[in-house]
Amino acid sequence: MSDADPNSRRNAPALALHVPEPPYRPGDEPDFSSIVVPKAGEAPRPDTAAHPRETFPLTDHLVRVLDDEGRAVGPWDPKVDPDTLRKMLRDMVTVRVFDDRMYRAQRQGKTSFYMKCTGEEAIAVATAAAMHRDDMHFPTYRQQGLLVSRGYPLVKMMCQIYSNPGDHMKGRQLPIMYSDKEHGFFSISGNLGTQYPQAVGWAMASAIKEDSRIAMGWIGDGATAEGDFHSAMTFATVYNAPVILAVVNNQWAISSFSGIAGAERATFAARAVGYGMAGLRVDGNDALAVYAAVQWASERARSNNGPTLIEFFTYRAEGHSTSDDPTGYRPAGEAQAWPLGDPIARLKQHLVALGEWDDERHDALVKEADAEVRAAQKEAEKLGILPEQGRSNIESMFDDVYAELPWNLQEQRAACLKEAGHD
Amino acid sequence: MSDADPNSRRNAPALALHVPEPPYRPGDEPDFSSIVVPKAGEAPRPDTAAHPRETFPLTDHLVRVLDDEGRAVGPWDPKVDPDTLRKMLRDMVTVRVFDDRMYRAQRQGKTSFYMKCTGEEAIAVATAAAMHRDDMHFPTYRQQGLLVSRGYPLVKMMCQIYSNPGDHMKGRQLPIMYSDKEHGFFSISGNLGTQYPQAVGWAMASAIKEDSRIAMGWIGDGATAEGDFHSAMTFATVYNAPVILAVVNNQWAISSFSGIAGAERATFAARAVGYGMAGLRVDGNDALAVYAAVQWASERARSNNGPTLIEFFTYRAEGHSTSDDPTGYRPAGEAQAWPLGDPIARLKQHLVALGEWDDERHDALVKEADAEVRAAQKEAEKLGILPEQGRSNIESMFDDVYAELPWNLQEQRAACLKEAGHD
Amino acid sequence: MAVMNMIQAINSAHKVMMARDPDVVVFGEDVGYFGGVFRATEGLQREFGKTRCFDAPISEGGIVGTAVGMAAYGLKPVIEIQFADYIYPGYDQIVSEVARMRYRTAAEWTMPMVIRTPYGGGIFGGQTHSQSPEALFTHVAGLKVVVPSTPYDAKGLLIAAIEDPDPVVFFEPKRIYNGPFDGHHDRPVTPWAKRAEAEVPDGHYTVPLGKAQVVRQGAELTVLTYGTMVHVALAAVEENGIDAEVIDLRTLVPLDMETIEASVKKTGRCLVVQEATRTSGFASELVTLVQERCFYHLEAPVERVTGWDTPYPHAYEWAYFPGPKRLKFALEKVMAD
Amino acid sequence: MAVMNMIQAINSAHKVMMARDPDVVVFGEDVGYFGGVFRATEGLQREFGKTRCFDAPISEGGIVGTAVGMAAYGLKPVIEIQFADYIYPGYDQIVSEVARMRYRTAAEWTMPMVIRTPYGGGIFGGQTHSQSPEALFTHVAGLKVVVPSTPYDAKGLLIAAIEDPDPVVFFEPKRIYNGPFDGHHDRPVTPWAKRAEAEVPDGHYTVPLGKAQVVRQGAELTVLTYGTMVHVALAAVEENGIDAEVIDLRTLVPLDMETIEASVKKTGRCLVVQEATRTSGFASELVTLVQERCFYHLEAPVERVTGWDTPYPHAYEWAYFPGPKRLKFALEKVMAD
Ligand SMILES: Cc1ncc(C[n+]2csc(CCOP(=O)(O)OP(=O)(O)O)c2C)c(N)n1
Ligand SMILES: Cc1ncc(C[n+]2csc(CCOP(=O)(O)OP(=O)(O)O)c2C)c(N)n1
Ligand SMILES: [Mg+2]
Ligand SMILES: [Mg+2]
Repeated sequence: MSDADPNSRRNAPALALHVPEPPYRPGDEPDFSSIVVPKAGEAPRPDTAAHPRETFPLTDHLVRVLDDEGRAVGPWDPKVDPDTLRKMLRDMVTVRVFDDRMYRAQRQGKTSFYMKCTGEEAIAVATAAAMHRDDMHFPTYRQQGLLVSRGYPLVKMMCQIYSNPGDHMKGRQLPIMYSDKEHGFFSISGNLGTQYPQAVGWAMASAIKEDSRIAMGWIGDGATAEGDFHSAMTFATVYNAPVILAVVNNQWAISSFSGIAGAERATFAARAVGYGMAGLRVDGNDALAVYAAVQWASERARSNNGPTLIEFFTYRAEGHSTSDDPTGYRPAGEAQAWPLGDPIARLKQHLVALGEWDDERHDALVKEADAEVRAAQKEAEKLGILPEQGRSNIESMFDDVYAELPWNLQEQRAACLKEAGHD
Repeated sequence: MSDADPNSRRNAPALALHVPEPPYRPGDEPDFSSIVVPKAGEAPRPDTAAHPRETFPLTDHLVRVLDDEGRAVGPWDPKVDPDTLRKMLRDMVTVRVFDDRMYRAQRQGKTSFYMKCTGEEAIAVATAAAMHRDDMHFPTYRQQGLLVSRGYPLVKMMCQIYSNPGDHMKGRQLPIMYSDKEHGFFSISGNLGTQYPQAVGWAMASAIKEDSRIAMGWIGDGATAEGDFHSAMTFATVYNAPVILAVVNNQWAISSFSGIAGAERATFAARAVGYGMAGLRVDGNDALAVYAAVQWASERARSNNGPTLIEFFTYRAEGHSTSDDPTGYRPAGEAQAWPLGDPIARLKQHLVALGEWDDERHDALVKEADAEVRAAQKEAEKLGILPEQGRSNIESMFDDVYAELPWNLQEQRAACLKEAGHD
Repeated sequence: MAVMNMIQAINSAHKVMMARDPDVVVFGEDVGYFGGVFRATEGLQREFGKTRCFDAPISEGGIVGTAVGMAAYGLKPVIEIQFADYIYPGYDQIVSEVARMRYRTAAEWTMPMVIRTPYGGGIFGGQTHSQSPEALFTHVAGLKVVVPSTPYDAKGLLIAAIEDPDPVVFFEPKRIYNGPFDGHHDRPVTPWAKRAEAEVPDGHYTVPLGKAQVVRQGAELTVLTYGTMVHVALAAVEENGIDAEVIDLRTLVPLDMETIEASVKKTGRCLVVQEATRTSGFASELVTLVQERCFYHLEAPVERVTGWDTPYPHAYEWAYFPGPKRLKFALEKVMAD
Repeated sequence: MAVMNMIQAINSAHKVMMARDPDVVVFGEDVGYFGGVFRATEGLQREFGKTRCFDAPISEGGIVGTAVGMAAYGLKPVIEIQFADYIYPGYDQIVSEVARMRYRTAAEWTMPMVIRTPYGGGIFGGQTHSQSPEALFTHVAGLKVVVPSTPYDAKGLLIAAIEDPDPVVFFEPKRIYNGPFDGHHDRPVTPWAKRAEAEVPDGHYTVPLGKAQVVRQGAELTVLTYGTMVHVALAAVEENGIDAEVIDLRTLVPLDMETIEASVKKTGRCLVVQEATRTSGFASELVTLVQERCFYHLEAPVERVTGWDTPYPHAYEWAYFPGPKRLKFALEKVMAD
């Protein structure tokens, strides 16, 4: 059979397709005790101008700052002041409360769809804290924490979710597909992955203009399989773009575990190695580690030392969205069994350990956040919930396809208004 | 400006876009003396069942077997018997002669287009020698050596180039877009990169069927930037597909040097590291190194030990195609200045060193090959050259869009024949 | 014979074909253990094993690209693109490879595969869960394009598509997975169970590709449509008391021109109904063909009812969707002209 | 004023706009140092520097995707897709992002960019250097689609496209880069230099988007076409001695319906000519619009001349291409009907 050796295949086994399978399925008892979690403080911190090569060991490691007692340890400790820490904690709590309220609102029929980021709150919140206010984000649907941290009004978020007249996107986008230029938050796309090369393009533009603002692109573990991931990595390294590329590895993509995206063979951070880009793998439930890594990558990008790929290792604690019931494909208790803990509890523990926080203040914070979210919800609902939308201002539906309304849309608008009885 | 520190940007430099530029442009004197070429025999050879990790140092190295004196040295020496070596040499010479004749035929107006693989002959020829006859290739337009090595009739290749009645694809494809199932050569696509995930899919199918045949996908350095490259790498690692993925890095993609595809930052072989796939970087002008690497990867794939990415480092010695004049973007003497030499000369030197070859026999071989190619050309031209095609058998144009001719194509066929005066 | 909704019918088609033909493999995002976000592939992995039905990475290009390789090997891949709105990353492989493989190799390599994908609106899915991109495929020579409108047809057409030697893009009207839809979004949904088209044989049968079905006989007007809009059109015709002949095209490519021509020549009037964006939709091809071939039988211009030339607007779903009012006005116009 | 062929005119448009607007950046495969495989961007890098005009990796998806980010930043990217046949890997970014950005964000983010790409056959380029995929873009709301047919228009339209606030897909008829083409492939090629349309101002001017041009006045018949086929159609009309009005659409979206309607209502007959594959081509939209809006003025069915419903076959280029004979038969038919 071989050109070289006709018999060389005699002893070859039958080929076999390997189909990755998560360790636990519904009915199993999840046990993550075999997962090796590197100790906090262990990872070295290269200079931000270091050759990418120096970061490669870190793509197979886990940058962690908070130890089991909530102390910040090791070279990655960003030494954040207590006020900033408290703001981060507050933002994270707000995000969680917000998610709970809005999830409920969807269940009450007030909107069509919602997606939580439960368990992942540290990632967006600490990132926002570590970056500049005018840096630009190209997010996915699980970075609501960026908006909250940057002070985007909760009412506006809710108006978007309700597609009501307070939604500056005129009800055109699915709930939670936020966009706000002012807050450096690019329009979320329903198509996975597209934002990744866009972030690189924005950063390239900033470099072309000799600006000093950098960009950050976000993607999920599952979506790294899209071709856009590769475009982004390629363009970012070729042009040395001032960009941070984040992979939020929450280990699930709807019902598919991260092995289906390649996680059995390499970490997502390791992808950086193949392109010669700096890479970091970070405990995503450790707000200080997130802060430190983003600060490192920002400094690197801002000094023309190149892009960084950061994998935030975390766990999607709840269902994919309101359309999903995860008990159909994974054990119910997995989130609890997962070793890296709850990011809010961990940051709280740290502040308490610092003597800058206590249970009482925490309870008060939760109550405040709850009150704030409820107040916002009340205000947003004054402007209407989704089932009431789509009947007035119908002519707006034809705006913004183009800057000017062409004849066909003019005619269609007239027809549509006639249909609606408005002519 | 920063959420954390409003002054942290004061000392930041202006951002700058890096646009890669090759070291030499027309008018420059190319000087590659600074390129470090690892010594032949230096690279270690891991077990074919080794963990991918063991191969990672090899992605930044260069597997070389033939030393400057033409001796085969080191652990990668595949110990190929002299008859096989002579066949390889013969095939490589045939490819070069074939390329020259067909290039000339295009210049003579006998066809519309041609692409040479000058300087890259060892890659396809030694690969074919190292693999099994029934393994499947998903090639690009520079692997004509696979067909020659597998004994595909030169006349048939030429008939394809002339789009004449001897072309089993009925003149439908651009010249050199060969296809032959019988010879394990998948239809070449004009769209770069598409074949790469296809090779993985074929290998997955072979694994699903518990077959023992493996697949090999081919891509150029420039085309690695396409999303399909990433799809292939992802699917191959996720399913542990029995596939070899080759990158022929001839350092140019039409007028763009490999830096535009990312080569300033990492080797193409290094991409493998990011996916946790085995990777090798190989002297593509060293037929024995190519043979050894492909043999290694085949054995690995065939034993369910997983896919391998192989970068063949070589140099595109001539223009991209008959439509291209490279003196517009690179110095004329670059091919000669490039350090890895001519693959034919190197294999010849090796055979001579072994006492298995001499100048006389070599001259005879070249003459034979030339005669064979000329004879084939004569025969092919008996069936016609391109400018004579497209006038008869016009109705065939409507076949094979579907298995059966739908009514619209029936009508169009009739109209077309009427137009052509055949009704 | 069983009563099935459209998802169950599609699931059954997979089971029948996987049992009959060991070369049929099924993959796509979330289709394995979980059985797909719409549950169309439920139970397949359990029944046929992980190498016959499995999850794929989120890479539509990779899914189609590897399917090409599998078809080249000799398998018959049946792949799911989770929403038609997400088919574009796979568009190059579909257009440049799948569609042209038989032609460019003069049938040396063929691409028997089915690309299933839920399409269409009416589910408050916003811009990226509502699109009807069929026209982007009808323009591509080498592809067959199928759109069922009932459980019975869905199963029979899907089996025919899997058995077909050519690649088929199989658009599933997700709005009517669970029950037909008359376009009155404010009325309660009727499940398929009440309908004759939900009587689906358990075993193998086919509904041939390329054959339309006259779903309502009529003399005054011909309505050409497919997918979800078949039901909306049928309801509109009844509500407006028009003696219309309604044709469910079922296959867009190759088109059943014979049935269309016969009907339009009989009625002398024609209305084409699509859910998709208006300009350059498949309706335009239908209007063109009808006016080319039935011009001298036409008593009025052929009318189009379509979605508007805007992206799908979340909150304005029912102002966008071509519903009862749009149909009513169009029916009146074409009858009055 | 200078004499330019179409490539020179396109090159000049780039230079004018890069000089006027520092936000215009140009990138694509081989467009930098080398100036593009068709030389449309020659000299731009030398004149405006490497950060204003540069080579891109071979990744059409990455080219469009990064252009989206640049437009979001505030630049005006003018990108080249080397051949229209290779636009598909960028199709998702174009359809899902570029086209819908203004709409989905209610104009918070806009996408002023131009995607230039050579299209069309007649150059023995085989299946992947000959396609005319414009209809795959006319169906996508939010995109403008432009096809010039002369050096003067190419420059003026390209400048207008770069200045336009919306994204424009700019299809360049590569067969007529160097000279017009009457469809008689066996006759010598005439260079642009002999033609008035090659008189091109050196500086800034625009040809407005959305405006067709009546390139030949006539009373008996209206021919609607664009790109290469304008010249083939003009020649055919002359050769067959028909008093036809020939309209060069120039912009397909938004379409100049006014000019079209006025002409068809005047002549009462209409022929639509496209190079692309027949089914679901842009010609279908044109036929549909004409029959919808001019039905009672039509004395005969609107005819289509198109490429066939096959991939582009290398050796059978001239049997595929809609040339003089196909036009002659169609002209005769529509005049006889
Ligand atoms: C191109 C595309 N394909 C498929 C989908 C459907 N889809 C939406 S979210 C999702 C899973 C994404 O997983 P991951 O990237 O890990 O992000 P996560 O939801 O975990 O944050 C899928 C498959 C989509 N939106 N876009
Ligand atoms: C999708 C796609 N984009 C662009 C092209 C045009 N093109 C043909 S060959 C080529 C360069 C390819 O370079 P490389 O991959 O290095 O292969 P090489 O020619 O050096 O063997 C380009 C850009 C194409 N054929 N397909
Ligand atoms: Mg995830
Ligand atoms: Mg190359």
